[in-house]
Amino acid sequence: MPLDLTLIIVLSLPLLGFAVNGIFGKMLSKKLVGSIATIAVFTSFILATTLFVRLDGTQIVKLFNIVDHDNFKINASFQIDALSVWMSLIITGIGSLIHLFSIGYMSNDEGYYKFFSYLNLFIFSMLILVLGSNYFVLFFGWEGVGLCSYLLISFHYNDKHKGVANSLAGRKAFIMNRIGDGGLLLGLFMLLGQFNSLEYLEIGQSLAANTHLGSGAMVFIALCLFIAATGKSAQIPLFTWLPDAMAGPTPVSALIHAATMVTAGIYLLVRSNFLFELAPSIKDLVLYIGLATTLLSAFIALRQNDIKKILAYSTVSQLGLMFVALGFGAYSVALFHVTTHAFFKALLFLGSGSVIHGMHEEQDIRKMGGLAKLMPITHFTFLIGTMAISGIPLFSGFFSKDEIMAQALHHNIWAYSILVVAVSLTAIYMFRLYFLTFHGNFRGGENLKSKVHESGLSMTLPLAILAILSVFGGILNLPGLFFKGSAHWFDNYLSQGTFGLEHIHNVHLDFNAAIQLMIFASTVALGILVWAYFVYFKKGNLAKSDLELSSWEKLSASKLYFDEAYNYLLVNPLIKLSDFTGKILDIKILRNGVYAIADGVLNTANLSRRWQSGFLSSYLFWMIFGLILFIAFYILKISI
Amino acid sequence: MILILLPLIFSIIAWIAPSSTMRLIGLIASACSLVASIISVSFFNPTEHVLFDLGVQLVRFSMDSLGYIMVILTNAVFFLVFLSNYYNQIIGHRRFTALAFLMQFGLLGVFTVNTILGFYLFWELTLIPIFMILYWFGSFENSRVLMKFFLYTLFGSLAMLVSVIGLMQITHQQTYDALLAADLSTIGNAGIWLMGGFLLAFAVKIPLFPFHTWQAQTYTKAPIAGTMLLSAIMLKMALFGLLKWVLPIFDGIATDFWRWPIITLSLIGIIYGAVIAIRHQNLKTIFAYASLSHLGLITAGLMLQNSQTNEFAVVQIVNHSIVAIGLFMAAGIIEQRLKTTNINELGGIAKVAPRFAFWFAVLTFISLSVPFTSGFIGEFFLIKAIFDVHVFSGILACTTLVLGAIYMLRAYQAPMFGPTKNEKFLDLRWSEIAVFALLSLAAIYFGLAPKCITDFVAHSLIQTTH
Amino acid sequence: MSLQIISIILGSLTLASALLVVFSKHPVRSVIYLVVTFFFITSMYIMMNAQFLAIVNMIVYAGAIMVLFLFVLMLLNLNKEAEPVTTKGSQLAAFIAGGSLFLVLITALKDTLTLGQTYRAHNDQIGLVKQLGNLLFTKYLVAFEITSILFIAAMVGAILLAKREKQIIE
Amino acid sequence: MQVASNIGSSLDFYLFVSIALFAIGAIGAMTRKNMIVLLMCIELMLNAVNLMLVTFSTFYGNGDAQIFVFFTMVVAAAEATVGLSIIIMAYRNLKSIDIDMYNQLKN
Repeated sequence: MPLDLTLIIVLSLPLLGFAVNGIFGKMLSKKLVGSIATIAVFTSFILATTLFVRLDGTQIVKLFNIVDHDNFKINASFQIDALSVWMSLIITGIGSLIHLFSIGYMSNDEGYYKFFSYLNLFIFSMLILVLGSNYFVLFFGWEGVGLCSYLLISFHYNDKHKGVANSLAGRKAFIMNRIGDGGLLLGLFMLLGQFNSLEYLEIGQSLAANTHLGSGAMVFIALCLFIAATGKSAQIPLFTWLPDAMAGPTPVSALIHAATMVTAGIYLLVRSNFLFELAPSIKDLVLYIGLATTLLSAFIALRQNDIKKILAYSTVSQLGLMFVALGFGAYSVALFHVTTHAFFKALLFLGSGSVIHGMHEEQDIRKMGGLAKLMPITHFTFLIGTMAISGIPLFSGFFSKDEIMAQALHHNIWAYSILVVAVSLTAIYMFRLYFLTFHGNFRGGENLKSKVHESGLSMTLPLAILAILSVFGGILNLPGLFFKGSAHWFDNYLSQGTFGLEHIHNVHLDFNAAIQLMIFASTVALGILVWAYFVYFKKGNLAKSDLELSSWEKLSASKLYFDEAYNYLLVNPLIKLSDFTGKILDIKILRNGVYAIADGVLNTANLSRRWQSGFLSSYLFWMIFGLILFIAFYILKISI
Repeated sequence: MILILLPLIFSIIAWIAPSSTMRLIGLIASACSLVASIISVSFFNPTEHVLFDLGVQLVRFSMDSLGYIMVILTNAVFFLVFLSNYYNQIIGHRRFTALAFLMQFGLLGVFTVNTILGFYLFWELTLIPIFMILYWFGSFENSRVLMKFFLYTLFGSLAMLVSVIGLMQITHQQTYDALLAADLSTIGNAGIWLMGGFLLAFAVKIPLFPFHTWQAQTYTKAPIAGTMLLSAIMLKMALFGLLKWVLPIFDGIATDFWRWPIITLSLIGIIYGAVIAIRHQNLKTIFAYASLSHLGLITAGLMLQNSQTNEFAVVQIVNHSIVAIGLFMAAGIIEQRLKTTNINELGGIAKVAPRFAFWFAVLTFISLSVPFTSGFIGEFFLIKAIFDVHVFSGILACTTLVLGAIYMLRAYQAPMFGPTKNEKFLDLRWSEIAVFALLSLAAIYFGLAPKCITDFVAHSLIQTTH
Repeated sequence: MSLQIISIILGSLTLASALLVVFSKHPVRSVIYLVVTFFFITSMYIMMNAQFLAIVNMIVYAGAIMVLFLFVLMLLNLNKEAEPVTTKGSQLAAFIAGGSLFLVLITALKDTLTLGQTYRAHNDQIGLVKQLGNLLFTKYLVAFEITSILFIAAMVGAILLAKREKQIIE
Repeated sequence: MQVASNIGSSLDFYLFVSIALFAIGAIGAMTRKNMIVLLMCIELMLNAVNLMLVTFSTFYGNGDAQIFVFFTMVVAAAEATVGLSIIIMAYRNLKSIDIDMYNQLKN
């Protein structure tokens, strides 16, 4: 099969699934709907694998021309290179697992077919995003995933208790994403203005050929792209939508808000590496924002009690970590963490989904406990996920985090120390979550306990696969000290096959430093594991109710008051402004101003009507008065 | 030529025909004009410039590709209005059908006439039917709002009449081509004033920021078919006039003088409309202000006088018609079934009417101009054009993305989601689904292949911009 | 010189009787004073040797029109009815207006007035019947004939107005 | 002061008298409420104008103005006839000739 045909099929299969499920889904049985959706994505995955195997440099597939401007052409064209193929592997691979999981998870839902068609649409948009060969196509996907995210977050808009909250969460996500989109749009305008092209390759090549292009413009472009990335990838200041986005069904959280869509920001920055290399100040900004995000969100996660909220903040924190790597210019490292993070975060979310499913929609970890015995497979896979994200040695998260730490240590010791704190916090809240959920006594009441059950095969199978990936994902990019020859496979793969990354080489620490770093990291992670074991397992230290929290805990539980601050600083002024313009400016001043003109005419008319009193003598008087005026005017005219 | 006269004939037929057949007559007649225009466009070469000389000196017609786009748009809008209101009371009235066709005749005249005085005549001709429609079928409690609309537009038109006369006096020309060729640079500041007269008329019609106060109230009180006609096609006359007549003719001192004031007003309107829409309670009012916001962008783009930008402005004009019909139709469906469009009194419709919820959502996203829809292409290149000229203005224009998302999602979610307040809600009828589907298809088609519009109008636009 | 004194006396008498017309309370007296005023005006015409106009004025105004006025007054039997008094304010306004009208007219004609003190008449035969008759029946013949139509119209109008009012009332 | 032998007085005197007559007539028209008196005041003003015309005609030596005065008198006669008959009719309608009672023009 030729390359372009393969690509088109990869793209169109999810779209086909969307169309079939969307139009005929209502008539088909649930099993069939789920299978169609899953098979569509899975076939895409297989074909993407063939693309991966046959990958040979960068190839462009042009479909059709969208806009034919005097100065530039914008094509619907797609780019096959290491980066895009790798991303599409993650998307379709994880995507098909999550589809499989959803068959079981959503089995009781009314909008079953709608859910699957939205999921397929999402996969399609995400593929457009990563496969596009220019920023315009990327923007199509970019907004498309935002749209799907909105649809899926507010999926349960009819829920009796949380319907309104769900739809509001969706709206918040969409609006915050839109702010980022606005940034991306501005960046695109600037790019078009500077290069008369939006193709990655053309921009990159003209930059390489012509390095003295205005650096101010580069800074502006990079800043705009970064704003877009903060919106999509939930970084400070636009991160508050992601925890709220957990209102969507759990597979959605796993697919969109952990594994794929939120990494679009990372993808954008990696893709635009050549731009960021020319704007060092923005790179520093990326670093600082990443550091702040990873630390603050890890802190917030410490005292959250909703199982999905904890994972959401953890996602934000991990994304921050990736941005730190980007800030150091270590693009492949960031992408490596994207990959492992996709594995273990999808696993954790699906695990939490399994828990929630088993617990009959209960998400508060204060009401769980002792689930290890009731849900053994879920428990085991969740444990693996926890160990992976906490950086327990030899799990995938360990390697990817270690790479980032190594970058930090090399560049900036302060950044490194902050990262150590953030990573330690990650381990703490993850083990807190794990122990509170799966160990100790069941706290949800006997009634619920009897109903708790292990999930079916369609749900546990993806868990198992993801667990295996989480354990062994690190092999992709083993550091030099294990296998001399095949070390840094992923680094090499990516930097050889992606434009702009050829010249950027990640720093690799020397043997001693690397091993010291690893030992330190392992010690910290294991130490926290042991500490958490004692605190939460042995002592049975439970999550406190909201009233008993100490001051820092309160700060963490209330999410550092970000939402309140935004409400106070942005939302309320906007509402006030809207009220002001709507009620005062528009009605009082403008509308009444128009009325005032009309009234003025009316009043003048009334006044002059009164003048026409009907009394002849007054008419006569005015007549003579006018006569006098006329003659006086005549006199003046003569005499002047 | 027959194309232009068709609606007039239908209008007369509608006066005579028995009222029981009125629905069908309206639908079939409007479909006829649409089909006729599509057939004739397939024989049309976009580079051509056909002239119809009737021997009457003051009124002469011509057809170019821009005119064709507008003619098809007009016919399509009327067809969709008739189709979407097929089950409404209003369509059954002889007066409505006849007046609507009369208005269509006026609109077609505006879009095809080749003399400046004819332009004014047809411009005014459209005002009378819509006024009568609003007067007979609207729910204006006091006539003040309606009078405001009427006087406002009439006042603007008078300013235009003064300018038309002035222009004819100064140049001694009245056909489009002769006016284009006429050298207005010699008259200096008089050109600025003449253009100001036109701009005032257009600013009222579009409407631009301080002249918009008739809009929201009129839209809210008008019958839904009237609102559709007003926003989907009547406002386009002003944009068309700007694009085809005023800007090319006054190109030079006058356009340089007015460019930034008008763009500033448009930008204010963009943000102003969006900000007001965020908090308004009435669905129709929200859409009216949204329309203010959208049209501001088109106006600003047109004022840049760049032929490429103009192409996308035409795309956006088409898109705005799609959005306006769709959204006001959704509001109309709610109003017709529940007798209210106040979003505080609505809720949970999605549960009762899933099909309506779906199509309304599609239209909402089209109006949010997400990619794959025509709105995206139009907005993208219009904002880009503004951005290229003035970075800060471009950034301001970009805020519509965010503000638009805020008010549109609110307008969609409040009635559709949440606790069900209205249990009885008849889901969509076939005619309504057909309209929604046609609109969505058109939006997506133009979103993926805007070339079919841009290339088609390119020739006549190159002619209009030097 | 004596003529001048006579004319000054006549002029003052004209003005005095005119003031009496305006200020006498009784309408009948007003009419009488008006007749007197017309007499004086006629005498001034004679002073200026405008004989034809003097005669016509005498016959038409002092004779016909004034008799008409008197008849109407008698017909309506208004001679005893007290006329309503106008307010002081409007009277004051009227006087101011009249006074300023006077002043303004004086100002307007001031050049003529100063010049007129030494101005002499070219031809004092102009107002004779023969002269005017010539003019009237040659140059202004058509206009003269048309006045007859005017009179017929006035007559018809007067009769109609005075006769048909009964149908108009109800 | 030299004065024309048979004219009596100088131009300025006659003009002064006619202007004064006109002003008096105007004052009367404004102050009096009786319609008949009003009509008489108007006659007074007409005569003032006539006087002025005759004056100028005599001093200028042109007979046309006197013809004009003649026509004015004709019209004044017609006007008086019609005006008085209107007054009669109005009196029959309202039983009053007070000018302020006739304010129907207002509406």
